[in-house]
Amino acid sequence: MNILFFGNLVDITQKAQEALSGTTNTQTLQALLCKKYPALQSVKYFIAVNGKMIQENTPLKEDDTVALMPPFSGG
Amino acid sequence: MNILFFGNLVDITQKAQEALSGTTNTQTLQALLCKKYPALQSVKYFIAVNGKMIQENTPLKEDDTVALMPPFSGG
Amino acid sequence: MKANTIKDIFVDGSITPQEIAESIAQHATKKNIGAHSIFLGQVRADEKTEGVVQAIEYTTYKDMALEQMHMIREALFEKYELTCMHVYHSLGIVPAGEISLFVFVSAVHRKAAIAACTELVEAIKFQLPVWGKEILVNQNTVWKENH
Amino acid sequence: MKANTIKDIFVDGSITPQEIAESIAQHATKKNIGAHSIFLGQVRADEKTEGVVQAIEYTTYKDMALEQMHMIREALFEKYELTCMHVYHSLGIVPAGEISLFVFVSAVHRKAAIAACTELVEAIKFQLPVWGKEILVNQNTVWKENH
Repeated sequence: MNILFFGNLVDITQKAQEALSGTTNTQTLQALLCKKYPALQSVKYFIAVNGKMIQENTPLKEDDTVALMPPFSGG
Repeated sequence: MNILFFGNLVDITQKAQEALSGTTNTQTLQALLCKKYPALQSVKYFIAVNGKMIQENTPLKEDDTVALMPPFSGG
Repeated sequence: MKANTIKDIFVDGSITPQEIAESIAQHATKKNIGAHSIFLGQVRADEKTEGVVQAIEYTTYKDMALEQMHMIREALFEKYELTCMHVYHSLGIVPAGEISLFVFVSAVHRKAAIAACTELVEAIKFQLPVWGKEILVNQNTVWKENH
Repeated sequence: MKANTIKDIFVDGSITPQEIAESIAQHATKKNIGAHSIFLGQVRADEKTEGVVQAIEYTTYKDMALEQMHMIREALFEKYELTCMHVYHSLGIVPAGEISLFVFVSAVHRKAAIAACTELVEAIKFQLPVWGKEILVNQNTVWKENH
């Protein structure tokens, strides 16, 4: 699946997107990302799957797009 | 004293201002104007003396300016 | 930036988009401003039973209006954290589709700018001695009422 | 005038007073409009402990932002009697003193225009996936926070 990083998360991951496979839900994806980028644990972010915000653990398919987004600060 | 008419009051008086003397308060002035322009009795207006809105009968001096103003409709 | 002198707010005829742009552009040097709240009143071609409105002719009791505006302005600067406030109101004829009122409030933060602008528009409508006479296409006239 | 298609709101760099004037001028033909409520966001040269802000760089998750904006727009047209609504948000670098957000709501009556514009600004600040990175004079950066 395609993972998108925004805002200050890019400072941590040093990339705007990344392809990952093998995770089947957002909880395991988060665990995987936290292992890869430990600093992610100390920042606040929301998750959107295919452009929709999610609040709870959500199943993922291989062609899903998952966005990690810090609090919005437009305007 | 100098009497100023605004808005639809001008349609009644056919003038924007008029010099009057001999009245010593706003109540007698109103009575005088209503006699001269009977249609004034059927319209709503506020009174300002020297640019200040008044609510009650107010004494008048010869050099005062009295404005008769219908409800405001700017903007 | 608080203005303590009585400023004129009246302009002859309609207010052009170009004048609004110039007013906005002048604020680029005020780099502590974060928010501008603007209100524009545009003359409507209302369809009345007496006919369609083609223009509004505005008159005022100018001395009193400017003094009243000064007090409104001072009270809003007192109540809100504002950077600046500009008001332009047309006198004379303004054709339908054109702008007769331009209210422009700027502040560091949006909440003060928006709240002050909203209050200012209400104050202008109900506290300024200004009158609008709607001129219909058939040349009849109807005195405007504010709601 | 309700727009049912997804419109782009993003522009490269700052929004000029001239563009705002052109947008206003285009409404002169809509003679049922009586009120325009406009909000402009201007980049502040904030003095932070880390240094003075000289610009903000905006990024977005565009697909999601435009879909979100579409829903916000539809909800406001549902709730208020509006004639039209335009939103322009900058992407990329906007220097201090320049405009990064232009929100423009028009209606027959002022109350609908003002209330919808106020709600719209809040929605843009808190519901659109857009991020601002403040670039300081010393080239350090600080991620912007909305309040």
